[in-house]
Amino acid sequence: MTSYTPNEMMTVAAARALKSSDVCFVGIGQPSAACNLARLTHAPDITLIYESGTIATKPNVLPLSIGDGELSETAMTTVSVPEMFRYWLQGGRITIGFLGGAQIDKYANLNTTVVGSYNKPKVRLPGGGGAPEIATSCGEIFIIMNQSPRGFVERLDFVTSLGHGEGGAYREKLGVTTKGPTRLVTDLCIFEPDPETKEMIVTSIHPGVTRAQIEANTGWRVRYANEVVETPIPRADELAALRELHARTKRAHGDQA
Amino acid sequence: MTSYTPNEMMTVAAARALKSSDVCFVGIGQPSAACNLARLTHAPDITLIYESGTIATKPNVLPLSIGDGELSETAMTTVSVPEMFRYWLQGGRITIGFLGGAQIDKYANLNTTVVGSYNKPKVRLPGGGGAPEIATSCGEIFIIMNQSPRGFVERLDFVTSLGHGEGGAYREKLGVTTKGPTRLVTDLCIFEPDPETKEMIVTSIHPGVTRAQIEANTGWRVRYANEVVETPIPRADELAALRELHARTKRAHGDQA
Amino acid sequence: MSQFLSLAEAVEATIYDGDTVAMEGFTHLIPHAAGHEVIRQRRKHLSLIRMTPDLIYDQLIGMGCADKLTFSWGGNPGVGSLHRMRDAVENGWPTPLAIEEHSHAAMANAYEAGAAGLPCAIFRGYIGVDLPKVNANIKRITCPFTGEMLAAIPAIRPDVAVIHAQKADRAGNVFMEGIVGVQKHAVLAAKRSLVTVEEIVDEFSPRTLNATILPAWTVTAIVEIPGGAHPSYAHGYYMRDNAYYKAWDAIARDRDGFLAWMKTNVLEKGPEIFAAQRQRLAAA
Amino acid sequence: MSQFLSLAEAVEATIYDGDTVAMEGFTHLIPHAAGHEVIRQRRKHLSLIRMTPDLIYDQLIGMGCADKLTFSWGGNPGVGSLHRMRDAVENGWPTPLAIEEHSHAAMANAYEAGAAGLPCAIFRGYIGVDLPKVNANIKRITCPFTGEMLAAIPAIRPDVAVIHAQKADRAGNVFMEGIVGVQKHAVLAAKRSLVTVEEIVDEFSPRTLNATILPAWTVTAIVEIPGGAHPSYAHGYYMRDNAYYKAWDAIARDRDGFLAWMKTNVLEKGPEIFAAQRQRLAAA
Repeated sequence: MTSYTPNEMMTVAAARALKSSDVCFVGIGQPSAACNLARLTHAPDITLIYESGTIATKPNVLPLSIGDGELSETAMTTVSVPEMFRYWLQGGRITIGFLGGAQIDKYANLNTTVVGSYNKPKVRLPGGGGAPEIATSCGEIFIIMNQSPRGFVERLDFVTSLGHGEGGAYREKLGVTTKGPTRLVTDLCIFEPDPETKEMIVTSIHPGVTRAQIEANTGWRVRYANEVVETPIPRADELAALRELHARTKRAHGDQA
Repeated sequence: MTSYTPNEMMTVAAARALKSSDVCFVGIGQPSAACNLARLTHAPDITLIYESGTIATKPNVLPLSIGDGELSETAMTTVSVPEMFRYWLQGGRITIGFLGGAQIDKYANLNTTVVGSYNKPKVRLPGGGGAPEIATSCGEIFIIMNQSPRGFVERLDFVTSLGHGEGGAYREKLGVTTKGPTRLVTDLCIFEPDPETKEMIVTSIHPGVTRAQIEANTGWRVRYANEVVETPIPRADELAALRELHARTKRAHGDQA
Repeated sequence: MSQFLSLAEAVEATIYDGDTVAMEGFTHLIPHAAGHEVIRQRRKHLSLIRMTPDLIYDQLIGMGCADKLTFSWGGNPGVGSLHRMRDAVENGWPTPLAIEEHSHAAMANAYEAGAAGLPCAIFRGYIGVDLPKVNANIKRITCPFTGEMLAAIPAIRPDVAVIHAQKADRAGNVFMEGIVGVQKHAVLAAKRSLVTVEEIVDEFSPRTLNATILPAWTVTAIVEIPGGAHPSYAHGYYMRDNAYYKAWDAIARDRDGFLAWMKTNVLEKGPEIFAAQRQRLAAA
Repeated sequence: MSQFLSLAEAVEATIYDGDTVAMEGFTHLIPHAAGHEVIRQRRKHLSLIRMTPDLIYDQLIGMGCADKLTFSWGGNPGVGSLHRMRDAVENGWPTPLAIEEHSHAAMANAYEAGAAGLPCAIFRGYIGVDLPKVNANIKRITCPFTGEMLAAIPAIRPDVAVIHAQKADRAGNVFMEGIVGVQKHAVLAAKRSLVTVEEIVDEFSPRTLNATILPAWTVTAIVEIPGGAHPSYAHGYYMRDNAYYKAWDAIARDRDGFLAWMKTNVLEKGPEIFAAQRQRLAAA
């Protein structure tokens, strides 16, 4: 059994939730690694879509930006950005939207806009990009984030994209018909929404991680499912595929990766 | 001096009003013949656009339908029909819209919908097609129609596309900023709008045509400009180009033309 | 995910009595073979949608398949009227036909809004004209920033879209080029879709980066029917059969003549007749 | 009708102090050379618009060219913050920068509406989020058919759009392919446009029937600048200079270091420096 890093565990755990039949709206960075790992292992026919307009792209190396030439070269086709957001995202054709964020709360609402007040921010973050409409237009949302007390907060400074709002039937009350965040994968564990309250509760803990560690890295009082399982460790083939992907990416991009 | 038919006179007179700098939205039939004659004579750089999505097309023969393959093959590019109506027509990029019709009134409003009442029509015509929005989105409108008492009527049964409405500032009052019909070319004469009332008045009469003939073929009381000129007869080069175009078309389409 | 089926299976799987059906094609790539199969399977009470209904809709209407037609220009291009459509509208034969009439701009926008998952489309149109007086689905909406009044119409969201395209690959993706009309929009706007193609290929090549492609997961059923657009045309395969369009005028003018023609040429035939037309009209 | 000009002439002819300017490019084909010339010509009080402002906007903002930025994602992709943009927003250096912030969907729709000549765009968005609380240009509109509340935003109609494309032909038509972003929309939405291209060719070939082409009469000025997108890339010509993006982080972090770098690398240079970058990064 090989050893693996928490980041590898996170990426593998996220990848496993994807199926060959999924049509996935992929963000750059950790979501992209997880989605391409799924494609290279158990979900070879998964459709990956990047907001730059590339449909069914099969990059051989991980893109460094949302619009790398590799994405367009290996895509089935590339459409304009307005078409992407109108026909493909808003049109309801995406099954999974894959998001990250700077801050998340217990209902999986995300903040990538500002820390502090909007008009006098402590930290000005990049902004929402595609997230606000990805969060409500995709069939469901997977989130991948490293866990930390600064990132996992009791109250967001700014709601950039909607998770389960204030919980319960919040989304339905706003007229939203999609499921919202159904899975939050971190470097420590997996959260899923409580069926009633929609609070994100821990359902699976990565091997070697303690509840105390999770709680120390979460700004809200963590709740657990009645049955919490241990996340199966990365298999050798999963690790090999992920490491080869990263190695190919490094060779292609050199120091730039 | 060669002889010519009234239809040739009409087509030549319509073609002469077009310039190389025009971007022209072209209807099938007489408008298409006039626009392509202009392109083959004095306006070689005119941009011809057909509503099937073909931009800057240079057909060697006249198309029989609005979507002939010849149009796409000789076009600079072909866009989808929604793009054509949204970005190119509604976007305000067309200088001249070229229309025909079944019925016209003295303010150059057109009917191509029904003769008789809408719900119990005497004659069900094909409908508006692109005309309603061509009439208001193009910089100005040229109309080409054979003159007859049935076609040139005091009152339309149905307003399919807006000309000058009830005259005067009618278009402006509706918020329309384009000029509307500035030229109506028939087999007998040329009408242009009176600057004030916007009634279409005769400004040029084709050689050999009498005022009595015009009046006998017009359902409203015809008015004339203070100075009515005689339409210059078709030049030999114009007639040659037009006849070659029709001959090429006939050779290409055989009996079908 | 698209399935490869026979034409009969594909029509059975995607088109039901009472459906709202958009068979699109703007002169080019009109799905005539699929329309014939709908007639053979005797679908009833269809609400037909098409910007430019021509011969195939005249045939469907004359055979009593349709209760309603939504359109913006209904005619036999360059020839004249659609006699079966007029007979249904004017005389209710063989069954009354309700019509909902729009402009091209309106329908193009309505398909576009349908593809975009919106409930309505807004555009600058229907100004100073009579159609809004006879079509309750034309409303006005005010721009909240400028106060400009715009036209609003419902998005088109058909139960099924039927189109003809040049190629499918073996994974069930669909490629088209040339005058592409509103076909991609119609498929994306519809709940189900039936696509007939000229041929099934290993790869779309030469592949361009921005080719018009419908991924397999946007298509319900694919059928290979060489010549399936005849008498319309397929760019790169065969030309438009203009003589057929002209001949249609006489065939459709008379009820009995029409019925006899349909029996001989549609009811008693199958999709295999289209290949011969393609061969006859193939570009040199 | 487009004119072929030098870069200095083209910026003089199309971009004026106080203009609303959209320099677009979605990772691909970002018009860096044109942006540098705007800095050299010391344009002031620009309202900059771009979905994904990155280095060239950081440079324009840091050099005091802009009063306002409308955007949906502002960062150095894969690297981190835009330090000059943050300094302007947080500290007003060198001049205060007002921001109007949107989502990608909103801006994509707003460009699309601009290209379509509409005053506003409607879309399903901004649900359950805070941006509408801080951006008065986000309103709601009710679908007159379903009652659904949709988001509405003003169309983007810039004074000038600036883009980089692969090719122009000698008649002044512009061709692009690959990740085409919102560039065609931006040009069609704008009153004027400046297009830099990798090369001017006799013919776009092989020509595809549905290629993305801006006709000459939609473009104001064209300038041939090989490598003009660097450190962005031009599909078919050269790759993205990822090292430059990473290096920018340190350069832009410090005001004095930034100013010194701009003096050496932009103010004292001309568009000819881009060709060398293209050669260096040309695909094998």
